[in-house]
Amino acid sequence: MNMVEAINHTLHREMTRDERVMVFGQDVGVNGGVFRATEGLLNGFGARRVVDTPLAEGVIAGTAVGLAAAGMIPVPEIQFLGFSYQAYHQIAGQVARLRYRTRSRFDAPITIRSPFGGGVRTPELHSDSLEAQYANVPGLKIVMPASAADAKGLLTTAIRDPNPVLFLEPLRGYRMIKDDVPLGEHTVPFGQARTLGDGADVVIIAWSFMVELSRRAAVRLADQGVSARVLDLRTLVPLDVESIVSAVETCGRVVVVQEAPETSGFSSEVIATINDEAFYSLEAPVVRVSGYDAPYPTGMLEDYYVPDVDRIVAGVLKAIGEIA
Amino acid sequence: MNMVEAINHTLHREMTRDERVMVFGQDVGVNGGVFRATEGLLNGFGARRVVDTPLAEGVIAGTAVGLAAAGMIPVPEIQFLGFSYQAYHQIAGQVARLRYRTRSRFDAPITIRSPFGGGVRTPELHSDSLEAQYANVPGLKIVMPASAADAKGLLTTAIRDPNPVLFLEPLRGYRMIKDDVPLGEHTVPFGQARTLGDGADVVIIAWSFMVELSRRAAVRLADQGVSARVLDLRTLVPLDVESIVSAVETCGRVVVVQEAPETSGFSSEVIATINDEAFYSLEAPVVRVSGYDAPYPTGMLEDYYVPDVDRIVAGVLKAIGEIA
Amino acid sequence: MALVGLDDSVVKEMYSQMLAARVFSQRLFNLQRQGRAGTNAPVDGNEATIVGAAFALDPERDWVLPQYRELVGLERFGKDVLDRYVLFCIGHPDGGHIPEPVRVWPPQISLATQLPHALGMAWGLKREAEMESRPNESCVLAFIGDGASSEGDFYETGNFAAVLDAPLVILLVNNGWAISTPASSQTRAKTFSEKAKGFGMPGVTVDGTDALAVFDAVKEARTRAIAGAGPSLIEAITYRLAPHTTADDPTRYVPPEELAAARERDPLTVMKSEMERRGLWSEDWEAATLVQADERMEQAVLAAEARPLDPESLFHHVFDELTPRLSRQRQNFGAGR
Amino acid sequence: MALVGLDDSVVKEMYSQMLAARVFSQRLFNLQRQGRAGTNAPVDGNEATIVGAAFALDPERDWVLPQYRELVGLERFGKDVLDRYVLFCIGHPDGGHIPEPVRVWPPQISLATQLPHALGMAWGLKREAEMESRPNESCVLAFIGDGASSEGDFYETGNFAAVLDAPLVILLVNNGWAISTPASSQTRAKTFSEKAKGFGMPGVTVDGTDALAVFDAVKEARTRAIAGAGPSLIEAITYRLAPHTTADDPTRYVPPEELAAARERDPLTVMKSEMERRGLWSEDWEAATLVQADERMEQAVLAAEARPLDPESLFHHVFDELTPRLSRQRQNFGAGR
Ligand SMILES: Cc1ncc(C[n+]2csc(CCOP(=O)(O)OP(=O)(O)O)c2C)c(N)n1
Ligand SMILES: Cc1ncc(C[n+]2csc(CCOP(=O)(O)OP(=O)(O)O)c2C)c(N)n1
Ligand SMILES: [Mg+2]
Ligand SMILES: [Mg+2]
Repeated sequence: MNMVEAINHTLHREMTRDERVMVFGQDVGVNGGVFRATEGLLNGFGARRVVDTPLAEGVIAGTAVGLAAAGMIPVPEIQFLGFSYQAYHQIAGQVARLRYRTRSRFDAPITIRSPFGGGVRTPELHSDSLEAQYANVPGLKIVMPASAADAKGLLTTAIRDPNPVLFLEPLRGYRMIKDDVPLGEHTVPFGQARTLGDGADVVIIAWSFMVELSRRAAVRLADQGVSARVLDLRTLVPLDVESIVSAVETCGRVVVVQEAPETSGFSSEVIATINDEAFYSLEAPVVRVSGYDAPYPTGMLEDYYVPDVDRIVAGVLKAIGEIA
Repeated sequence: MNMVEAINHTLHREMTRDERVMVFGQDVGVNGGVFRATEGLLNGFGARRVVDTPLAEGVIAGTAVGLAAAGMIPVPEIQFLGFSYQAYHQIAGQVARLRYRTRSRFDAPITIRSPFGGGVRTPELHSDSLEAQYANVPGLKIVMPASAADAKGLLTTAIRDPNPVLFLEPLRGYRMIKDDVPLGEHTVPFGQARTLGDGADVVIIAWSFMVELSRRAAVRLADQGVSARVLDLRTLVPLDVESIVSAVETCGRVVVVQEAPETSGFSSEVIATINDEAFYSLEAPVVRVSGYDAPYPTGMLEDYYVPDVDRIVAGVLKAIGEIA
Repeated sequence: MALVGLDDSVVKEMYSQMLAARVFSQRLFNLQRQGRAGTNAPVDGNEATIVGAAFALDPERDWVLPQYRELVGLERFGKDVLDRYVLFCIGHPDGGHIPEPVRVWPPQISLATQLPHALGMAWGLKREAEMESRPNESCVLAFIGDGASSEGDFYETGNFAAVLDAPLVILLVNNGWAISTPASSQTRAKTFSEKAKGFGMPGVTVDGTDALAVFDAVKEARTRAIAGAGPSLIEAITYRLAPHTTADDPTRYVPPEELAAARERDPLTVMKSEMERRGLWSEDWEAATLVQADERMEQAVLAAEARPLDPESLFHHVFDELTPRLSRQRQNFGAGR
Repeated sequence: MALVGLDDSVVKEMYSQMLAARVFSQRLFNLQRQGRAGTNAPVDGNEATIVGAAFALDPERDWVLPQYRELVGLERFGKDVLDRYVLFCIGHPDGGHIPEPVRVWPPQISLATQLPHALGMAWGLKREAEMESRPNESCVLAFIGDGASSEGDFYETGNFAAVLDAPLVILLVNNGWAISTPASSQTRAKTFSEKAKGFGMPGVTVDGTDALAVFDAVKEARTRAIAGAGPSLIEAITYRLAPHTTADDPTRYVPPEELAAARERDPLTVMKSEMERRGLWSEDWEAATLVQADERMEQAVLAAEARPLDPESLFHHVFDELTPRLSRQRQNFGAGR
């Protein structure tokens, strides 16, 4: 199953499991979502639970707050993460605080799904990786699966979580990422990173589609005699500090990969966390491989912008001291 | 002069200097701003250049884009930084990109002023430190003065800069921070940090009001025989990497102080930068002193939340290995 | 004064709650002056609108989402509303927690953001009724100011609410000002209720100093909402008789003549006339009512000030459970002090 | 068909630009299919609205802020509009740069965000005239879709524009759809132009398949704007005759009867009738016009494809000068490849 199929399958399952689950957003109904993530839901669950909304992200996110307070389980979709900007006051200012400001009178079992990320030649604001623009917002969990099986397991956990979750889906991975997805009950807990490989020279820490590129980089590096493992964070909040520490202890050398611009990206938090918790295990500075501090560019430039296998490999070689 | 007076004085000067400068926002006219930062401007420059807008942050920030394109120099005010959330789609998505998306056809000499920060018992979203939520947005400069003289020097530079600047003013510093402000022409370049003291045991890196607290911590530490210097970053973007590196090289021990929640705050970027550029000069992990990963609390809890001199001192003692 | 067939006892109760609201509000203003409370926003001028609306609703079925000026007038929804609001004003975190079963939300500071929440609740209540195969009997009423109506959230909500036929009542309190900005600089619409046309919902403007007029309008909107006929927008015209908040100095911008004229239409005076017309008013009764309100408030303040504060609660309510990072932060909490 | 005293030559020119717009758009659609262009949004159905509006404006004084479907119809504002739009569609960064002195902005992808920009420009033009002590002679026209009108930016702009008496014309193109969402699910307002009432500005609905009707409405709004009498909202009713974009499959949601009926009112057919009525149309002339358009487009495409690309330009235009960090990034650029 590819990732978008896994997401669709999970939405079907969770809507079947609990009739309080509601899916709404732009084009999620008749059209089944612009990427078909919500395909078949309208037929399966009817127009009262699967709702095509007007074109206004603020009120899409904002109604989720009220629906949650009324006992529903809202799973709104923001068509592209770049347009979550229009809902930022509701997501960062309200969704994330519903529980806090009401001192837990209201649960906030809200899962906001949204695709993001480059590699598919979209117009502006369709490709931007904005996780760091949410990571400093207290009260939001941030989930970024890298495999189809995880997409299912983590989305299931997200929908059942009584806290707000930003569930970010890599556009490029929707069809490109394919793996075995358990068909029955399958949940993946938040805050548990996933290790790919057992390389011990270097750990490449990544999330979402960058995990796939890091995996490919590890394969290429193996040919060059460098044994790298990949740590897929899966969730940025909560963060699996233990797995990070143990990978740093094992490898001593670290590369962090993100698609987002470098400055104040989530990589910086990973590095700060390593500084806090595993400083003395570092044999060399952590190497950052990131997008540049420029807005996500137009199609013809994007391959120059988004980190690719070459840049990750170069980052690793730098981390292990093989290039300056 | 205190800080809000310095800002008011600067706005008067810059509006006198260039008739393209326009000030607008909520209550900036007749009322002179809720903190009197724009006092007297309406009388001095008239209702065509000093405009009380309707209550809508999105269009306040958004019109700045069009005004800039039409050749004006907009200096909008967002009444409290927490309400810049309502304008996030315009600030992060449009203001920051005007030059980029038009390939410099249009300059964007926009300075968005906004107060923020705790310590004055305000209701929710009035006190939040949101600089990290802008720092990952390419195309924005972020300026956070810590003294009245710098407020003048940096605001002057901001208004004359052909790029968009987020100019963040510490609420608590408006009246509490007082120092000598040069009355004539006075500019402070962006990207040049300011060093307070010449302590060599540890450097405390901070910005905005946390500089004042760090200074007090340094005084207290001096009594305890610890010689600390304070590095006031002044601008987060552009960042003065050189001064950071040189302070780290000198001191070997570092504390970074921020008011914002810990996770993915700008401190993390400072630490990542030190990791990149001065790793081998570090004698111990950098210590973070931050707000907690909770929304800014109500008045009775805020003293427990915002870093204070005690916590900074404790951070320094930890950095130099005197406490675990 | 609207001619509604309200019982004398109800009118009397409404008036006493309006009086009480004024008392509560002025006490809070003074508390701030004494340094015992933080910035707060007095109700003066809006009493008829709030109490009139509250009486048109069913506190056991309907929900109210305030802006921030209304909590002192919602006594009808439960004692907790005021008690928690006092906590809110003194900066106690429990001020945000209005306990079950009271169907009122805490004050909203980020203007207009409560409207999408109100719509979501209205939508959710309707959905709940559907799930339980019963007719919906609840509506949601959200307050919003003239100033806040300029925010995108107001419009996005109005538009979507109509599309959903949601059981929502938007009560726009036009008190003439948004801090220093007069309503005339806020919009060029003929009335604020004209904005309903752009949503495709009914919009009316009523005299917000007349509790019975507001009562009528809200009652009608509620009936419509519950019948499944969709949302309504009601503009209640009042005047802000006090400063915007304890932090404001309206002498900088409010024309004194205007304020003086507005005082003639003080909602308390308007309602007092109705009381007199009905032969319900007496000086003794009013004095006793004021004393009662004062005592009620005194108790609320003392209880609030005596309420224990748990600094570690800083970490609770972020999520249902502490994340490992929050645990670590809580562990180190107080280490430096 | 509106009865305006337009010269035959103008009508002919309008029709030929409408024909050309359709040609350009279909070529871009095909280019995407051939993998030579990225996702793009065909114009089919909107030609009369765009060209009608363009002819009512003064390309040397007025500005146009498009949504994203309009660039192929703005030839009147300068050759660069199309040339840059082709670059935009093939993903070349220079597509965002429409050079001086052309008074058209590049496409806006983040829906409705162009409206505050348009208002700011209108405000700025007015201010510039004041600074130069001359009457303002410019207006700004912004396009927006029926779907995008649900965004807060639309409403916030309309409201503020009226307050400012800004020389702004909002041209709302109601083509019946926002991707798969029909206009009837977008709002319950009787018409989209009703929304003007909430702003306190004039609102009209016109037949957007009739270039002359649109011309008239925009002309009137422009006159008003320049006279200092404030902004206007014009709703032009069209129908989306093509998929939303090259990435869309409308057969999933568009009722075929509806589409068939709309084809009867294809703006090209409508204008062709007017041409015939005036005795201006001939098969040869149309064929020649189409060939010309095709050649024009061919050149634009070849030029675009031949345009050099500077990967390092990635770092330019973030600021007027590189920050030290951008310099460092540019230095390391390409190091790994
Ligand atoms: C989104 C947002 N912007 C700005 C503010 C600051 N502010 C607080 S109250 C106020 C005026 C509100 O006016 P109105 O809505 O008319 O309500 P009133 O105070 O008159 O009851 C402003 C600008 C805020 N709280 N929230
Ligand atoms: C803020 C924002 N939200 C969502 C989208 C995704 N999107 C692109 S076009 C579109 C529909 C636009 O409909 P309309 O405004 O009617 O214009 P039309 O395409 O019909 O010309 C949507 C939802 C977007 N580009 N921007
Ligand atoms: Mg008001
Ligand atoms: Mg449309």
